[in-house]
Amino acid sequence: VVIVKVGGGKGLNLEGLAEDVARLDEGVLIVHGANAWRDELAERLGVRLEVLTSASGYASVLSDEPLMELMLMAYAGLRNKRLVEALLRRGVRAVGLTGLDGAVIRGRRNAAIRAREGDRIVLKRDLSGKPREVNAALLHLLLAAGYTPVLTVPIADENGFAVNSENDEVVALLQETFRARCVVHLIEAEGFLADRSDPASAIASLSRDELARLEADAPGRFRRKLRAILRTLEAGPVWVAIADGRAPHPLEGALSGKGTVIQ
Amino acid sequence: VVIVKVGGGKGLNLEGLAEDVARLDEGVLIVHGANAWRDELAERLGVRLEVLTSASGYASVLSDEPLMELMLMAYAGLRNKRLVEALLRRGVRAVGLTGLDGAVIRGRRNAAIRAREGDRIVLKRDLSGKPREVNAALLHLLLAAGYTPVLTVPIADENGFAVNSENDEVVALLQETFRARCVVHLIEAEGFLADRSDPASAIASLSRDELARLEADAPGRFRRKLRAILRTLEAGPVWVAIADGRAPHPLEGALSGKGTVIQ
Amino acid sequence: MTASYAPCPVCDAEVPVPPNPVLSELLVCESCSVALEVRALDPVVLDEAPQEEEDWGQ
Amino acid sequence: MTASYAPCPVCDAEVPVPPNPVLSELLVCESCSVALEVRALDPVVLDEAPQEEEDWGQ
Repeated sequence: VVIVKVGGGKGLNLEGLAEDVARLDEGVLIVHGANAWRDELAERLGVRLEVLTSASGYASVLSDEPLMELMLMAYAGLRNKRLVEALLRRGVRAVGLTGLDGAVIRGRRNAAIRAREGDRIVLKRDLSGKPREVNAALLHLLLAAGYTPVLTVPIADENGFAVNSENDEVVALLQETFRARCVVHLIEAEGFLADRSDPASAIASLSRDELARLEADAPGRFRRKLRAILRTLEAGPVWVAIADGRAPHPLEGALSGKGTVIQ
Repeated sequence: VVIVKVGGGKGLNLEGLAEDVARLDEGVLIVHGANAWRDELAERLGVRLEVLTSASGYASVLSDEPLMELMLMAYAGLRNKRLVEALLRRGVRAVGLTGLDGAVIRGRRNAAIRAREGDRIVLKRDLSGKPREVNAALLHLLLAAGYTPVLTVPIADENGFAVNSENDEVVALLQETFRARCVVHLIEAEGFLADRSDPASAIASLSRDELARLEADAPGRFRRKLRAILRTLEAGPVWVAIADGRAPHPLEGALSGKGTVIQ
Repeated sequence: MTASYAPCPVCDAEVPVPPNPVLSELLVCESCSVALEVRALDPVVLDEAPQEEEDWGQ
Repeated sequence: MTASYAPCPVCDAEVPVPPNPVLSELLVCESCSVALEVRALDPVVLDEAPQEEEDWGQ
């Protein structure tokens, strides 16, 4: 099995990815984001997204009701089904699922968020959570019958409510369950950039320790991604690639060693 | 198997339906609409929906790209996953699918739409189609493993493209494949209204011939629904109910004979 | 530009074709009033224009 | 209204509680500066306030 994480930016090449998946003769599990579509939709609908920086420096969007609606529309509706369509058009029978569907990704709702109410700060439990369990039986059932699962947030919390989560952590959880031979992260850069402002600074390879050091002082959002990739590596021997999701054949490129390889 | 069609209006009681499904000990296939959400979203986004009345008096919305986006967001994203969530919260492991997912509903793209270009009228093939084939293997796979499929548009056309279609026709097609013992249509009325402007005029029962006569002179959109129900009846002995989807226990009510029964 | 004509597939009447027609253009046969679609050019070939949802008519 | 206090669960210092506190209100212990949450009223019980994504910190 190959696990492919597709970033949520506008530049990701779904058509090329679909072609690569069609040519691959092993099982593929796809996880995708859609934050660019969510943000665009928020703007068009005049919904303000509140970005919080947690005490420990992690950035996240406050997952309140309006955000959940945007997420269902952008991730589970638009992006998920367009990826399923691109795959189906090339003969790949994809099945798009959120974590809610068949409770395929269950988790635990997060602790509270700090909210100002008058002159007080009150802790608010928002609708976000950590992925904890995979319904591996459903995924195996689909893979064995020749289907390609295409997963995205939301996930299901302990009471079956839809909660936001971090797709990269869903990938790490999937890896712990499926022990895929390789996990490919397709992003809008040629690989892990030594200097984030220099597009040509992609590093060819990284060891786990180097990655751990980089994670320690990476900025907010990106730090969470590196942390999740570290967790993927801990799950056992795996070949992780961070590669350019904008390339004509992003997955083939990644599998042939393009981008940053982490072992 | 019981097939349940849930209307796309705001008044439909998903929570009550979810409770009823949780208490039912037979397989359930759910098909749902979301036109009220689609229209609301269109308004909020300033997208104008073009309603066409075909030569033969059937009303339909022009299925162009903007409409498809709205449909993915409102049907496949919002409504589908909220229904899946309501079911999961009551222990029912629902799996939300559009016709694209696993090509579960395939069809043939519709003929052309008349479009004005300069001083000419040119036929435009829009993105709508008729459901023709069900991937029964996938649905049986899920039902046998204890999952409840929750289906909605779009469907897949012959080339794997997402196309709009009529959910009631998807129900008729499913009935031809699954021969469910009963098909329940949950709408925002107490049943088939003898006088559409009188909410208390629900008819207790209708024969097939009476339904055929009513279909002949029903107005646009509603005529298509009656036509699809007729097709359901042609698929073999079945008990069809048109019942109130706003009731506290809409499905239980329908199965106990509330609303209009058609045999 | 001599006006050009094409036969109506339903009633065989000579249907006037406007200058530089385009594929899928919609014409109407004046004698039997059926809606026609330009399916080919040079020469122009006409066919009955499909209804929007033709099988829902009956 | 005499000012009320509640023990800090971390360093046991007396933490001043503002008038008519609300459940889940966030307070800070001045002596050990840990963030505290009001978990109960009458009497006020304080507990360490959960981090937003506490396990992401380390």
